[in-house]
Amino acid sequence: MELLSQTIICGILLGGMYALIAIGMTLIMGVMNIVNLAHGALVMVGMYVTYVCAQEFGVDPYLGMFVAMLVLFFLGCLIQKFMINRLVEVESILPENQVLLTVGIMLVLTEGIRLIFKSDYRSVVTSYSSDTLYFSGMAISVPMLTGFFIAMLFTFLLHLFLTRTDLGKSIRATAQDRDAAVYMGINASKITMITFGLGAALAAAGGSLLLPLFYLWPDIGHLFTAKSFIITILGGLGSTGGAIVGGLILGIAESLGATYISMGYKDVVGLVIFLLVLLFLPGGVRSLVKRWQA
Amino acid sequence: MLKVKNLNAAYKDLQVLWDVAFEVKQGELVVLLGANGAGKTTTLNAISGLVASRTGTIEFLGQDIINLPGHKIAQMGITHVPEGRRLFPEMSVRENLEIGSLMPEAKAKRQETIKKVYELFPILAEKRNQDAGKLSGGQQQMLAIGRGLMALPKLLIMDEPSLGLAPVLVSQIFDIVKEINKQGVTVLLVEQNVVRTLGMCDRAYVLDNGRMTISGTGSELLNDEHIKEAYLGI
Amino acid sequence: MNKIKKLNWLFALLVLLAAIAVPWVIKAPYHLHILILVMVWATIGTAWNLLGGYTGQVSFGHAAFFGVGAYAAGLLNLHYGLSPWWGMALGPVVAALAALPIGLICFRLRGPYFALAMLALGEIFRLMFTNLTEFTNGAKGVLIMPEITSKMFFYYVGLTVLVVTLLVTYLIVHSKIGYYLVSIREDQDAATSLGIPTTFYKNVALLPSAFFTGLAGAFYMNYVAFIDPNIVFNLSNVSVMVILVVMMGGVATTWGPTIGAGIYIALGEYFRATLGSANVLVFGILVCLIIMFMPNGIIGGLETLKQKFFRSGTGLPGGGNGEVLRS
Amino acid sequence: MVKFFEAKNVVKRFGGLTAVNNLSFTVSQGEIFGIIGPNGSGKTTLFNLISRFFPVTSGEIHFNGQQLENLPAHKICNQGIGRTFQVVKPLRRMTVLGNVMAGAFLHTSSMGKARTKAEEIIDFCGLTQFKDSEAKSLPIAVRKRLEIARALATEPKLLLLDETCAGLNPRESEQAIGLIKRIRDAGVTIIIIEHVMKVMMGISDRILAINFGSQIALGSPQEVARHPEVIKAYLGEDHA
Amino acid sequence: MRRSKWQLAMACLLSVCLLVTVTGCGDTGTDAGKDAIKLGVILPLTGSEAMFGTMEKNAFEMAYEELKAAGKTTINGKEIKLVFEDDQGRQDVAKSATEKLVNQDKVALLSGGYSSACTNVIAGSAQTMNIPFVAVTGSADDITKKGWQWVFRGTAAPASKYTGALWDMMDNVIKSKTVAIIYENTDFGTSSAKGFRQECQKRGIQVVFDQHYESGAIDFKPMLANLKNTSPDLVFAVSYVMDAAMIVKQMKEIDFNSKFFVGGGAGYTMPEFKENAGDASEFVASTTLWVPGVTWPGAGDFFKKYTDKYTKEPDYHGAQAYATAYVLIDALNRAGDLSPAGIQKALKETDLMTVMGPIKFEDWEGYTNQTKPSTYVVQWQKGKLEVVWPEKVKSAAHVYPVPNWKER
Repeated sequence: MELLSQTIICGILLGGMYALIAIGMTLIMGVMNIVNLAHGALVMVGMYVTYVCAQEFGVDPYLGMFVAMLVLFFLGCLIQKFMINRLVEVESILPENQVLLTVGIMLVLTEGIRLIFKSDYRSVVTSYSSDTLYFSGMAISVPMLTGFFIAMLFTFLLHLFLTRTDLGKSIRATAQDRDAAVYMGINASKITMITFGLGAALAAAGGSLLLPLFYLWPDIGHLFTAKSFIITILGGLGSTGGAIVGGLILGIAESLGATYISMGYKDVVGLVIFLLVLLFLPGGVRSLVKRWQA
Repeated sequence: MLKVKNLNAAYKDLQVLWDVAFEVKQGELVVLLGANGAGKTTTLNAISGLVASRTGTIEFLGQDIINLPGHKIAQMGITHVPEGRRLFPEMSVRENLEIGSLMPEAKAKRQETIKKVYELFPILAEKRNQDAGKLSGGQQQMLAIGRGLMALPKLLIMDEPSLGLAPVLVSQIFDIVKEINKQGVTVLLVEQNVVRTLGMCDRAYVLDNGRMTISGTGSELLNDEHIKEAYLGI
Repeated sequence: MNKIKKLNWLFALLVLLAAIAVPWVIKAPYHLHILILVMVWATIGTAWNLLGGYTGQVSFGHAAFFGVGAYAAGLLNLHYGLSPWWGMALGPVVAALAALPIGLICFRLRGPYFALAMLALGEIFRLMFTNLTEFTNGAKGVLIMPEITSKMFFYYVGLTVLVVTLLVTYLIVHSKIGYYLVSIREDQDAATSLGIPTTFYKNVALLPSAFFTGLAGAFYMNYVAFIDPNIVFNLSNVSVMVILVVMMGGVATTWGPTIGAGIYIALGEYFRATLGSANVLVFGILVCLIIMFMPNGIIGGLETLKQKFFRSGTGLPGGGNGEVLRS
Repeated sequence: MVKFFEAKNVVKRFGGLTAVNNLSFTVSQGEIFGIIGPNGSGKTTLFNLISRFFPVTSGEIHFNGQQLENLPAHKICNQGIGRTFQVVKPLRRMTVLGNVMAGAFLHTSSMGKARTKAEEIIDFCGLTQFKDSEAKSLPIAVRKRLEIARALATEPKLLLLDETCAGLNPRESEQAIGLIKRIRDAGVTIIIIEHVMKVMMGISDRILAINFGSQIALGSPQEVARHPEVIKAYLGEDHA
Repeated sequence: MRRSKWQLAMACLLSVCLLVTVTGCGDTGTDAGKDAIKLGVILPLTGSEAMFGTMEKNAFEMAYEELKAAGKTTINGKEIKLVFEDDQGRQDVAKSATEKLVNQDKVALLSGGYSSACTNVIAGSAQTMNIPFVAVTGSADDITKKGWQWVFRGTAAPASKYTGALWDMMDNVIKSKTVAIIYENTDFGTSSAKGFRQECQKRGIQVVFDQHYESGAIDFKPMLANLKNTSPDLVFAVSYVMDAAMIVKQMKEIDFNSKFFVGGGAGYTMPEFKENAGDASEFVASTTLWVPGVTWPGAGDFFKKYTDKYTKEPDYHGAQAYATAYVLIDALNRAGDLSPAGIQKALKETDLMTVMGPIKFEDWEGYTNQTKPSTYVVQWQKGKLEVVWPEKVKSAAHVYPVPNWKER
């Protein structure tokens, strides 16, 4: 029983962190229909920014996170404006060349970082890195719990932003009908740029939250790209709530898989869920909610 | 107010409009008529900047807007109520209306305008928190018009507002269009319901195959045999 | 038209003769080695092109077929002590068999979702081959001692594999099936209205695609003599790389993948040898540039250029109303 | 006697919306059967039901003694029904010849035969000069003709034409009508959708007028054109 | 129009690149071939293993400079040159690099290889091309178990032999009855675990938990919680660098205590491990091939010099490369004949004391040209890595059993 509850607690906390990273992707994929294989690389770059803040200027990772978000926001805007956006004008046989462009971007980001920071493993050790709370036999890592709550807070703020502000509504409007948004006087290309930037910033935030308890090196991005895709498909495109539910499902499923099947099959569990959702529940958890409401 | 001259437009490599010219004056209700594929919707899209390649002049309030991007044109005061409504289906009725009023002046008067729209369409007030996608066809059309009005447009462009609606609703929609025009909004309307629209408009133009063929006042055209022929082939 | 066709065949024959003559001219084993790798990638690229380029079903999971083919050869040797050359017969068949259920699952999806599903399947294969240690030797991989070491021998085997792949795909593409595949890529609804069972024909494209990818995998195993799951089921080094090879050369062209593989391998090797630790970075930049400016590859790009040169004079016959309006 | 083509009480609902409401009609061999109706009245939906792009909600469709509504979409063509699309769907990166050959392969696997057949049909449709042009570079009128040619290559007994004349100028319209007549004379039955009644008047043997998915009139072109419901649907209530 | 110009430019660029490549690849190295003895070193200098590749390259260069100063790099007027090739951590690239070094650069002998996968491929190619290859790090058992006469491994032990000293210590001090094995599912991890498992069976020790994992996980707690329930006396873990830190940190978090926690080399001895795991690293033991504090001559000096020169602490990988460089150049100096066979013979006769201990290529227990490894058990004590076994070389006394987390 203790094992089960420990497993589930771990899954929930982990899922919360995954969710924040995936929300960036669900924004990008939902609004712009961009399958972004460079997402993990953006997370990685964000983590390096936070790392530099912490190592060079002694800024706590939870504060450095905001610097990383700002930097990544601009980086995201640039990538969207000068690279991905350009593809719209290019006539190609396969529309999937956009996906490949993000592979190229991923290569450039990863290798660029490697050139600067080498392949060394780096980590930010804080005074609270290994603090743990004990609760009826279960161990809860403090930075993980903090990360979880900040992730939830960010998600909530993002939700407010999307539903309460004009800019947020413009983003949603552009996602739902780009032309109609232009009819309303929305500068759709600017909105897509901002959205990509926002997605990148959130990715950076998610990465930064992991920094006190994880580590980083240039290739860490792959891990996050895979997780984000699974969560995004699981939760439904463009849905913040869906990303949280997706993150939690993935986190718990992975934890259960690791406990009761084997650590080696943990990722298989995630991928199989991903495939099943793609095949049998297009639209993800979100479509279930819609169906239930209707 | 709006003067279109020598307008040519194309989708990719397919030309749709050929030297289209017409004019809408302040406070008028002007109708564009024509069969399917005649280029009516393209004309409207060219005005609001959503057709990539267009040449000629489109003068709005004395300024040539042919090279402006779509959102700039909308910000100048041309609001387009597109064919097929094009609502934001997963946003609530209220949010759809709010999205209509992003420009500073419109935004300042947002609450006021919403109230007016609700007065015009009481059903929208009732369903304000429902997703737009869940409304019935008629309600959606009302919302689309309401959303257009939210921008406090100088020129309101409407593309087949009666499309797919039951006759009772069609009649209602036309009454509303008339009412809006009466309140001082200039309207450019594309419609299929020839008789009804000719009856209420100031002037009308007929498009055929991307070219302007006939123009005149509503009553002139109403009795023009060409119209009947164009539509019914009798 | 027939004259052009004959010229094409003549050209192909000349290329083949040149390829056969190469080892007698270039004796340096290193260069032959590079050429052998080029042929491996050209084969996978040509196979991928059948499904991705002609049929428009972009697979991000071809590593699955490559790996299965390679493992078929390796495991034959490991478990039964058979010569891994038997894998050249078994590997492609197993890969094609693996493709059957994969096709049934993934062709329910369209566009990027298909791509993502294939990506997931490729990864699942990698993880399964890593975890099923009893059967696959797990991460330890499979090591064989090649009986034949002559580069020239491998060169000719590789050449044969490539020529067969090119020939078969060429014949498929220039037949009824080819017309059907391209129809499916261009417009699935239109294809259906012409009586084309789209899912069936997607599978028809997938099977040879998997078959030849598996063949390349089996050949690779024989040549490199060592595989492990992280190598042959690798997402970025196999699945994505094959797409880049095809994109670089020319999507949906006969020679594109071969040219792409030539440039990709040669350039990668050149960068590696000359640019030091920045080599992958430069390569990444090049990938971005190609996709942004030559999305249909070198052949596609040249084609566009050719059209630009020749079109201005002739125009469309009887254009009439069809004049192209450009702003 | 078996009817050549018969739709019986066909209904199609999308969610709450009834797009096709209990339509029944028959078409006899050699006829040009027109379907008219205002925008959004359910004409194209009806075609999509016949060609099985959508499943019917209820009702039956019979063709040549075969019941269609449970066949997969690609089998419809095998039954001898060809169709064109309202928004043309050319195979853009194939030549005109390639497009038509893709259709011709339905009854042969030989490249030579398919090619000869395609060339014949291209000639028949007056597309010879465009034979080697890529479909994406064609003007709209040619694209529409190309769609017809492609459908003809499958040797249909029944051809469904969806707004073949929309967007064409009068000269092109006339050419298209000429082509349709020649196709009929070659022994192919045609069901044609048009929004513009003028086109229909000249060629149709009988016309079905629908609005809101329901039949409002069925009969000879003259009868239908004078039918008050039709005039109301097209021109508004009080016009007579 | 603009785009077509771009396309033209790209096409030109690419064709030029291709031309340069085709003609260029042939040129490298043919010019200086005569008056230099080339020593090809294949290491991952880019890609995910570049951290270690770079460290080994640095160590190679450092050793080379020292030897040069000692006048050992010129033989009969011919200078020995190091030629580095990047294998990107990919095994097909490793094969290309091998082909290039052997056939283009005409190297006299080969060295390098970080991952077991790449080492396997280089070894296989070297064997078929009859060029001596001295492996640096790759430690899969297979590499020297194939009877390949051209393949030598001096500085790395076969993975299953990493635990020699540990078993000695087990028999004398620890005497566990139950053990748990966790390992990452890589070649090295599986080989190590397999060796450990076999030794357990031999001694009748019960393996109560035996699981592998995919490296790069954020959360090991599910596995560790399971492990905790089996309460083993000893945990043997084979992990890559950062997984190691994650595992011990999370063990501390879930308050899992065993009498002894011992890592199977790799991650548990790295400076990064200490840095990331913080105080959770205290008392963690590991088997290893080398530590800076080891008593072999020059080991401490190497550590200091490297740290000064590259401002980063080397771990045993650096020492392996450093020692290998000495072995190679020693063999070249002794070889009467600089043909591959001559060098092979000289290597066979190697008997050299290095920072990694004595290197002697011997055939034993089915291994060919494999040095019998000296292994150690080390333990983190107050933030320092102390040698605790074998007794005669220990730098500090071992702490066993390890105190519970809560009692520290």
